[in-house]
Amino acid sequence: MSLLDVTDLEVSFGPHRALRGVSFSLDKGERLGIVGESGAGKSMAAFAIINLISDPGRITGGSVTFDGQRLDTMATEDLRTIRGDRIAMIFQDPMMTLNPVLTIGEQMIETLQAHRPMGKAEARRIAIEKLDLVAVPSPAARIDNYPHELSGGLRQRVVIAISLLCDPEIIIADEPTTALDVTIQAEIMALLMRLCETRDMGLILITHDLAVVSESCQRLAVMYAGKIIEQGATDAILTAPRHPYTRGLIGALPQMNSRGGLLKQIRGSMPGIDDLPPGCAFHPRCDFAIDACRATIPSLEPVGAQSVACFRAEEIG
Amino acid sequence: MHLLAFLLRRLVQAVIVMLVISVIGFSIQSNLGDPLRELVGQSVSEAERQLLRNQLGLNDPFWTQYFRFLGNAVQGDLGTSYFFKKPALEVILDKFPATFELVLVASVMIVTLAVPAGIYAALKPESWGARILMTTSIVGISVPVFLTAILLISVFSVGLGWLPSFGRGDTVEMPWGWDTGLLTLDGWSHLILPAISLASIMLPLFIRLIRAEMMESLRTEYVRFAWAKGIASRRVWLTHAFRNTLLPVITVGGVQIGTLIAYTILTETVFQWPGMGFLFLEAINRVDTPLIIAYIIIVGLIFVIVNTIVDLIYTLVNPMMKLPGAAA
Amino acid sequence: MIRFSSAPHLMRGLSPLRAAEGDLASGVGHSVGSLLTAKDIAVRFPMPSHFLQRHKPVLHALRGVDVSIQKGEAFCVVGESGCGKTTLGRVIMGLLAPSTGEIHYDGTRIDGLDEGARRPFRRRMQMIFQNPYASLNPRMTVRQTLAESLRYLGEGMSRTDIDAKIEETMLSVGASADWGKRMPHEFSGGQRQRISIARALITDPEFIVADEPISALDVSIQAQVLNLLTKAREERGLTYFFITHDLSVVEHFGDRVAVMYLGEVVELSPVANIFDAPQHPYTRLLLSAIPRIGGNAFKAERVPGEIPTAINPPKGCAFASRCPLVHDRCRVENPKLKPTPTGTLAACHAVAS
Amino acid sequence: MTPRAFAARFFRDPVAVFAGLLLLSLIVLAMLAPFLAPQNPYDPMQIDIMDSELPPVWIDGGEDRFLFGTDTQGRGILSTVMYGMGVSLLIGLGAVAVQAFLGITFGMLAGFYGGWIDSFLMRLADIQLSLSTLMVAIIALAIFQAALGPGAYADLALYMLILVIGIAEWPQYARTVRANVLVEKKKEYVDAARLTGMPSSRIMLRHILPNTLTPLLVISTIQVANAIVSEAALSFLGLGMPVNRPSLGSLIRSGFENVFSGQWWITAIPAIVLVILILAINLLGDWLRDTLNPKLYKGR
Repeated sequence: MSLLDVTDLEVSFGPHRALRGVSFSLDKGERLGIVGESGAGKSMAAFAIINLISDPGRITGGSVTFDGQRLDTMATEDLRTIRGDRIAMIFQDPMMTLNPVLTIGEQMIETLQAHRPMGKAEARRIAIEKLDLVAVPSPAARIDNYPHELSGGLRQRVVIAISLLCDPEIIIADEPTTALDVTIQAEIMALLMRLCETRDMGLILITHDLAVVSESCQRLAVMYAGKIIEQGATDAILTAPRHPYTRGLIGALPQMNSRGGLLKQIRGSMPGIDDLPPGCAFHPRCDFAIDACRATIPSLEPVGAQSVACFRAEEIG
Repeated sequence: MHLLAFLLRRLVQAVIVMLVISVIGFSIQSNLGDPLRELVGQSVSEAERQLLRNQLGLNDPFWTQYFRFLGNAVQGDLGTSYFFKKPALEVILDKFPATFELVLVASVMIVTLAVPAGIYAALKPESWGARILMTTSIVGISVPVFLTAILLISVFSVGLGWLPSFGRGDTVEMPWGWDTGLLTLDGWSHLILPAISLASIMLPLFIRLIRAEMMESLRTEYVRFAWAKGIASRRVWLTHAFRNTLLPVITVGGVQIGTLIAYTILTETVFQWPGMGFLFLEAINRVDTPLIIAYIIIVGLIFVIVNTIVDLIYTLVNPMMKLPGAAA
Repeated sequence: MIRFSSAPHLMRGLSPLRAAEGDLASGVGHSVGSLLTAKDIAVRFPMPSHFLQRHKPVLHALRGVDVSIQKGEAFCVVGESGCGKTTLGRVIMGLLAPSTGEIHYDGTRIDGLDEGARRPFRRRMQMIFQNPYASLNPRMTVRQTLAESLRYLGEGMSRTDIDAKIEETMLSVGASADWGKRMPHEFSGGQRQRISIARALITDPEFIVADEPISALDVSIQAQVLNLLTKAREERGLTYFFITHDLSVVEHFGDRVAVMYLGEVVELSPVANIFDAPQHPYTRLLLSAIPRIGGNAFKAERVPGEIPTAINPPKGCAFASRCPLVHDRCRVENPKLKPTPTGTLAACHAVAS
Repeated sequence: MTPRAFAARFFRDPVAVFAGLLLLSLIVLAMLAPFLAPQNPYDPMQIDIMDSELPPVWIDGGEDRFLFGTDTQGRGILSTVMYGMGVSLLIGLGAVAVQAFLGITFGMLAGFYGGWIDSFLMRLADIQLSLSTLMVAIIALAIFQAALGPGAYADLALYMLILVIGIAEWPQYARTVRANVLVEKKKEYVDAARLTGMPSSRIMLRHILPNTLTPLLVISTIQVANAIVSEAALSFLGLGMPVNRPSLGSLIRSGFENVFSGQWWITAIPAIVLVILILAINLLGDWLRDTLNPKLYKGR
């Protein structure tokens, strides 16, 4: 039994399923990267954990169990004691994440007061302490700034500080560096890594960048069209991917190709949730597709060191 | 932005607007009606008229006459009402309390009803209450002010006989010659129908505006982040979502105050409410030029003051336009 | 490093006329083979201000950029948001007039040309944009979009000529013929980018400014589009001015690279050199920050540096506030691009020549 | 959205279909009034003072000839309302045409060229908006009426109303057009068009204008309703259409005194028709806004 267990999770928008049975788990202090292209459902999986899917999406199947409690069926009032306290989130764009009309202090203090009985002064002291922890310069002054008065990198540090306020057991980070420049990305990721390691925090990192996961997470799940198609230890998958899509993704990276020539590419593009092909959703783009792939959806099965949802995983490895 | 720069710019702008209005006012004066006729009647010979015109400066160049007009206006002299035979400014200002109280009560009604109704309709868009609110509000927007007024009169005054249909009722004299109807029961019974009809068109407008802005703000990332932080619903709705709807609502509200004052002319006409609007319409029918001009200038001044206040509030509420002092 | 004999700073002080004459007369001037030269380009935008402000804020998007692009090369410009790389591309294409400086194309000065005189250059120089969702007019069919370029730049092509050219170009970017009558919203991002490339190629240009053409696309689509650009280059002998923030794309695609920081070129070098021996501290920072499979970009703690803004930028070196090698001189004197031991150019006081 | 998808959504929404049918039938009734109305109420040969103040047919004393009764001069309310609705619609559409022409022109100029043209036009729009349409219109018409005298004014009232309401409301269009032009002109397809060397006038008309049309459709619908309301209010104040060619507003005004003496229908019938007309347009406007979800200008 892990700290967090997601089993066969399904999220639907009307008749269409954005998540088609997703399972993964996270142990205490473990870091899991969920990788996929836009529309693969990776953000949906992250938000479904704390049951925060925007309308009209609904969890229509499966379960989310955190520390023995079912989060998917939990009442909103009870969920509130988990969100921001034991499971914290970091969003993609720090400019949009922080409320423009509230100071950073107000947005931090309200979080503390929502979960701990404490006065404003004490909350403020803790908030400054956390800002200092994420290396925000002169935190005692910065705490009274409005978000627009900070640079993008500092804003994301503030968001991380907010997520740390109640010392959560898991941080879910939804593309935390996509909106940032590469030097700032390295700063933010280095900070996150250090925090997770020193505080034994679990991390679920949602990203489209395999290299970012390679540098930060022990385990990796690759998503395609609402399903996890390969899952396992990051190094194992990146050195010997078994699903043709994972292979394609890694192979398409410029660093994996010789200079100046053509990159290995995957043809076509990922189908939308409203026009999924029958069978394996990847088969129209797959060089290995056989008749079975066109008829039956392969399930995630252990193959070697990882789990793969492909009928030909054994041969491909 | 720098507060001083902001105020100075507003001041310059206000002066320009007032100058434009004064030019309009003066053009009306020099083209409408014949001041001589008002002064001496028809029986005076042409030679005497010319003499009088010269004495009054009516043959001077346009700009000379304008600056004389402007000089007088700045000193509060907007001419003498032909009908009341009193200074026009005095006549207008006598009626100011009635209009002010009508607008005040209507505005209070609008704010106290529109904010909770708008928030409710945004939070529970699928509920029956919200559907009824939205349906009534579109009907409300589609009924012109004067029809609401007529309807209220025919139901509550003519039909049921509960409330008076015209006038202001008993008033109480306050310091500085301010007559208030807010201190007597009779005053309130006269005020209630005009105030409802004045509020009737703005109320649905604001409910819909607040609802739309609130729904937009509920969809933002920062509201989602607030949920993810585990903040209580009340605080997410009011502090995170509603506070961000204030800026557009203040902006639109500022513009709508102008419309509200324009609608007083309609409301006051139907209810024969003794305010500035009713007086203005009478002045138009009597071609009482000094009174028309006085009204235009006073109303222009009110607009300028209200807009400056609205802009100032906007600047203070919006942290993006913060004044110097905090670290940048 | 023969190419670097064209180091643009050597051209300073020459009037554009004399420089051009020199090229023509000697035939072996430092601009041999250089297709496009940008000299000392600065772009400044006045920012909104109020009348009480004593120091009017000015945004310095470009602060004296010299680059010269050789015929047939893939010249990359790399840098983070706000460094001025897109502005430079727009200046080169004549979408934006530089505040100071000159642009020369194939020996002719082209900045400040009127539309009529610029038209021949418009045909030879084309552009591919970043955002596939904004770069196609949502109310025009693909055919209308493609035909428009030919109508204005095609010098009296007949309808059948235009149709044939459209079909030929669409095939060359891997688009099928029935795309022509469809509207942009019917296509995915990758497909739109193909159409965008077709629009750029349809006038048979020799020079293309590609402004982050793949950064809005998914990984698997990025490879498709990058391959398309590589093929087009091979088949048509194109010269690219390739703007990107992704050094790994530069490594794969580029011949030479200019690293930009806050409106200036801080390092100019062949691609291989920049990865093997980066000279400027900013280039080193950039390289160390790129995540790689099996890399360790996130291992070391990184302290946030003060990032200066392009509005009234500092007097000295713009990178001084983040630089590990900073010394007093950097804060007062802005370093110029100068040759480094590896033969490349870098703008840094700390890099010994 | 394609026209077909648009139509499909329209026919799936019962409120929209209802409002559309209602509006269509009212417009047809107004346009064909000379052929369909039981009498021409402004032809002295067709009215009889003896018929005056008859109640509607469903009330005792009503006559079959006059479905909705008659006014104080013996004119059938049904006929006056059909003719009056035509006048109201004419002014509403005319005023919106003037607004749209001025607003789109100024909005495009302000958005495309920016600089002092933009600052000047937008400050003007701000001031004019804050003074409110009705106030501007009342003052302007009051002055014209006083200057021309009631007789001469009556002849020109139709054009005056169209012009005054049209000019007073141009900022609504201008601000939305400008806001959208500012968004569109930054998009890369405009840069791509510039790279073909086409003249900027063509870029404005061929590329930018078509992409700002969606919000204009929504605004235009709501503005027609607003213009009709403004006209009715002005006529009600006696500053609008004269009694010999009344709009719905003038009809309501002329029957207003009779509310107190019991002949409610003289005011109530045109009032109900006015409300239904405006409601139908507003419902359609709402539906359009929800369906097309355009970027409308709001705030600053």
